[in-house]
Amino acid sequence: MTRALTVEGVTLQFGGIRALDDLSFTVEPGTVHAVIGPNGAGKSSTFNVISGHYRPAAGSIRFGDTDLTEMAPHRIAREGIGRAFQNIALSGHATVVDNLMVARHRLTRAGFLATALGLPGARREERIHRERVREIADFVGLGGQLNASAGTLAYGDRKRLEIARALCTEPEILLLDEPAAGMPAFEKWDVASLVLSVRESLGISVVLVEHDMPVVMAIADHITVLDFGRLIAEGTPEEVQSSEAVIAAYLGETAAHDQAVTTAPSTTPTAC
Amino acid sequence: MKPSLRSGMVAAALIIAVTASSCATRGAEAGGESGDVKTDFGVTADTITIGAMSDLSNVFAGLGRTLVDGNRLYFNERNADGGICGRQVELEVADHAYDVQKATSQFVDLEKDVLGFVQLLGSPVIAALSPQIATTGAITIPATWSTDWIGKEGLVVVGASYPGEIINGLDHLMREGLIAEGDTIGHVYFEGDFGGNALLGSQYVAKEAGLELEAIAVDPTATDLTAQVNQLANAEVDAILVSAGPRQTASIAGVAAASGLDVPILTNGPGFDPALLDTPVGGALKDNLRVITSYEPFAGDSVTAQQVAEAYEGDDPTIYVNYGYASAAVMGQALDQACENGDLTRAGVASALRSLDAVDTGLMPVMDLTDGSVMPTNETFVSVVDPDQAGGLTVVEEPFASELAEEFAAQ
Amino acid sequence: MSDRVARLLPWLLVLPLLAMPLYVDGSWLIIGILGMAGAIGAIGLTVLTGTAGQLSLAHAFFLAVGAYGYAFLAAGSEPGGEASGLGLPSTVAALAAVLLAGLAGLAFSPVAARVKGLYLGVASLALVFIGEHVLRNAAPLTGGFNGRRVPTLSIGGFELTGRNPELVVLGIPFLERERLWYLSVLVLVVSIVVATRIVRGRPGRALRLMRDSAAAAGSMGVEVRRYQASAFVCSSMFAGVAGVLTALAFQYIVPQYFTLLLSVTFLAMVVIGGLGSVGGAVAGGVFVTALPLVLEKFSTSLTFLADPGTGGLDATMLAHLIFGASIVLVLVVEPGGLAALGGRLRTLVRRS
Amino acid sequence: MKIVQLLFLGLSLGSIYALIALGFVVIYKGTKVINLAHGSLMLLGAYVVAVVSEHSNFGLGVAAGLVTAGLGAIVAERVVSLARTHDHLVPTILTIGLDVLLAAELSRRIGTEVFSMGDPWGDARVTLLGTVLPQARIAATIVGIAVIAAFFVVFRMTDFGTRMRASAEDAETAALMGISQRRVAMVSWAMGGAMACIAGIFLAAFPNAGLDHHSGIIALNAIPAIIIGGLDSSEGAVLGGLIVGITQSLVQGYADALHFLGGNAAPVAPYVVMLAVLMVRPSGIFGSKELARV
Repeated sequence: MTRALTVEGVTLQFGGIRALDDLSFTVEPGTVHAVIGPNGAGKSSTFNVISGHYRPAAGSIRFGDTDLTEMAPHRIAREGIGRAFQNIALSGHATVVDNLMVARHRLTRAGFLATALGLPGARREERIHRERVREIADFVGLGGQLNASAGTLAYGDRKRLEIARALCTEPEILLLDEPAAGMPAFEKWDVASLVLSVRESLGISVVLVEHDMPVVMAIADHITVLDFGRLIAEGTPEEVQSSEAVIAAYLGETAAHDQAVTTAPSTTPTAC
Repeated sequence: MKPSLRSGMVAAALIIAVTASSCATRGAEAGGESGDVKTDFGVTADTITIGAMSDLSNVFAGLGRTLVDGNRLYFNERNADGGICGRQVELEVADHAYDVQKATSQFVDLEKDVLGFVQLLGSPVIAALSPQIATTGAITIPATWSTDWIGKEGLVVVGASYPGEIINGLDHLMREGLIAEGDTIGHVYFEGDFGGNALLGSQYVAKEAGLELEAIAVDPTATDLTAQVNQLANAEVDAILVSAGPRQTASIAGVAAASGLDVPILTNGPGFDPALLDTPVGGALKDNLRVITSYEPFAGDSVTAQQVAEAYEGDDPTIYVNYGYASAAVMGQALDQACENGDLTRAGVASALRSLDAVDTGLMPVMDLTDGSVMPTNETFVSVVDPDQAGGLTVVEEPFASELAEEFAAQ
Repeated sequence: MSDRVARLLPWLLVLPLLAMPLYVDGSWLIIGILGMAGAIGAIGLTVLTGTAGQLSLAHAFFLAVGAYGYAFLAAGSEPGGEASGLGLPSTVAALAAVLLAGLAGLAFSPVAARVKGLYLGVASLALVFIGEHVLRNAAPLTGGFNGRRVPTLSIGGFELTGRNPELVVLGIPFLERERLWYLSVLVLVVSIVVATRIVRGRPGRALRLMRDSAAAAGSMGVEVRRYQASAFVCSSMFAGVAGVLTALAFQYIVPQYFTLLLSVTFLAMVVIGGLGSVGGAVAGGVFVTALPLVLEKFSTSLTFLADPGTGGLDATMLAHLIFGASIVLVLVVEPGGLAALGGRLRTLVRRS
Repeated sequence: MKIVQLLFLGLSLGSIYALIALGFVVIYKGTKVINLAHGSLMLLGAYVVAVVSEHSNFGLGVAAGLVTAGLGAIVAERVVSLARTHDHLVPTILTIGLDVLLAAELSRRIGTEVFSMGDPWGDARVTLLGTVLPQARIAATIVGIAVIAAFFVVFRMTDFGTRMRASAEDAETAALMGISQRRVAMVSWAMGGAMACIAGIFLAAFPNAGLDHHSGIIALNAIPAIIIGGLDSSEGAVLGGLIVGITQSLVQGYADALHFLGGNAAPVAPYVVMLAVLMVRPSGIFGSKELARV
């Protein structure tokens, strides 16, 4: 893993409101990099900018030497940036294996015609990738539910499926948006160890947005703290924990939250 | 559950086995002799079956219903008198609801059971079925007066053409002194085989008699023709021709009267519906509308018209009762002739029909059917609206053919 | 049930279809042919509206492109014909007409890619109205209001939709409808196989995710706009096939057939069949197409039906009522449509 | 002067389309459904007006028609709400089924008759700047403006309007705030149905020949109007209706000059305008963009 993800001077605007303000940070290869901050701090917006769903008003995002700033989401995916969504965005009626196979999209080629004709290439490709998908499902612990439909899975399993799907794109770097949100404690730590093994056994860098501080502090190598779209601190967990700005921001979270609600943009721009 | 090649082959083997061991259940084609005449389709020793494909439940339901009534009246009368060729005539009516797909499927079913069709309503249906009619050779009387359909095998258009009606109507207005050379006439028409065809008539008269023509196409869904009437008023027309539906005629008459555009309005048969006489435009229709047809209005003065009116039992008669009766009479006389020739096959009926040079139905001008490439007559009635009359029309000029109409037809 | 039997099942369904012309006459065959054409069109729409989630009311337009495209490309410019033609070999013309329908879908894709949801449904409505207008006015190509004749389809002198050269099988003359029947069965089977593969394969998975979450699809590497366009092209090609078959069945095509009503009928087919299901689309297509035709056929023997035009419940009315009620019932009671009912039935059978 | 005439005509026709379009939009705002049974509801209302006013008087007829169309719409809404789904396409498709059912029954009842509305305007007319306008059409414009104005007053200023706007913007939050989704849905459909009835009366009145079983399809003319204006915008519906009316009138009036469009292009022209608008604004002129939540 050789490439670093660099966010440099990114500003994102909705109407008159700045969701991100001159934000810069770098995700070093092979690390778990957490982005934290109070509600409305701009964490998800950061992800949306990186994965190409929002276009920044200023600044750039680079992955190694590749400039991602103007790229469409599918091109960014092809660059090796995988993403798991916070509000689970699976095909509910489709099976687990189909939900994972769709993530092989960028790695496969069979188009409408080849699929329709059942060309040997298309069949072979399907077989090979099904095998790999099974491995990844085993890796996240969904190996036994391959043919269940995604909508019928337990909440925790759906979260896992989100992660597995992002992994199935064979990313160099994985964006995880609140993977542990809404989980009971024991499941949270399962997810935490899953994240660590993603880094360790697969060698994939992870960018993590997470609310659960104990989890973040336990697994993150590096933390970026946002408030009102601005970077207020960064460093190792220890450094961040002792930062006064961070403490102020979190202590004031209730107040900040109210303010965020009143000033929150009433419209979100359309994706793409 | 994916079908594989191997299972496909097993299935194919099964198919061969099944089909080979089965005896197909389908019967042979009709044909042969029945009694003293040659027959093929729709004729048995005691019945002749005639088809009618109509619209009884969609846009032309009103027209279709009374047309079928007219067809029935004629055959009932003949049946009461002992039938045709010693056989009772049965009328098989199919309601295609102005739906081409339905008509196509019905035709296949009906065609093999009938000798011919006394009615085929709806221009898209006529168009869609015309090749099959030619193939089957079943004599078919389409409920249209468009010159588009003359010379097509199997189709027998009965009456004067739409353009012929328009030409005679204009001739009538000129003789009445209502329009003269140099005047402007407006023509509001549906595109297609009705209005578009009728337009040929007004264009012809405009050229030959030195009239200015303001032609406006309208859509069958357009029921508010204020804009069109304004356009005609701006053009200062001295007469309006309508080759469109009854709603369009009514709207034009109404708006024209309300705008003080007090000019005669002429329409072909399909442009008038007596159901409109009770609406606010009824008065305007009564004042200005003249209807040009080659068939006598319902309850007209002729003996046959009186008899038909008396025999009619349905509600709300229209002029199509008479046309239905008359077109059935044309079919009836062709059958009589075919019987006399000893050949009640489709081909026999077709050649018998084409040998009739003076068909008198009692409700239409005497028609010569011997030349399939021209209309059988150029003569038309002129009628005006009469709310007190059943069917709403009364004749003001008995059948005549103007010189222009004869010249147009000769082209 | 053993695996082999299970694999044989779909083929067993084809079996009676193949034997049909030996037992029933032309009027049933034409209902079947139209039903199969409807089924093929419905397959196309279910890929678009069910799988990709793009509502389209333009299906009638794409059928028209297929039907008129074939008639135009295959017809010779013989004098006295209603409209001109290119005189291509009829098989080439049929394939080209399907491609033409696909191209028409492609031409609409800039709109399809920009406009979403109900807006797209209504925007596609415009194609039907504009298309009908063109069909009526481009008389040299389309024959205008009166429509145009459809040339027979033949391979090497053997008419697949005509009666030459003569062919008699087991004492039954194989005429236009018998031949077209087999052609339709073949095309239907191919369509089902092709559509099933697409829906289950890589394109289908991408389309489904696009429907459920366009953002997620993008992040999985799916080019959303291109796939939206592809779905339209794919769907209109099925519609083109259905159009060619319909034209061959009618032998003569008129603009008044390819209207909004036809588009709505197709939508009803896929809804009744169960959105997104190929099998459901086939069932829905046959049901909706054949219902009025079969009812009409039996109208004289169904004694509770009134004679048409008398104001009572006649066959046309009954067909309308069943048609309307099925849409409502399916969506209220079983949104999965006939496909879901079939699924339940299978489960029941398996359990017992 | 021709252009003035055409504009007048277009406006007077457009005001009826605006009423139909507003009905569509009210229902859409209340329940996110495009009511494709609107044409049949319109026919239902106008049919009752015609039948009742024949036996009593026009006022009573209108009252009966409004009530019937409103109740019919509520029944339709109840049926639509039975489909438990989050997919907006499903209820919209469901209304097609309702339309088929209602249209079948109405056309059986109406048969081949043509009803007159028994309205007080008859075929009277007014001349305005050289343009002849039927009184019924003037009345249509005035009633249209009045209904639309009343609607905006209700929508902007009353408690109910606030509730309705709230649930149109965010149904879940509105529900949390104690706004009865069901009542909002029923009232919006009833209002939509009543507006359709009013439009139906004027569409059957002079200069149209009367009401027949096919009159309902005129509601289709309002469909490009709601898309041009934006599905969820009342102002858009009114503007869209006027645009459609004027477009039709102008294309009809200048048919000679526009001959290259082919014969009789007026009914198609609004759809072309609609496509053009959509290419620039995919949610119509005033329509709010669909939110993309990531």
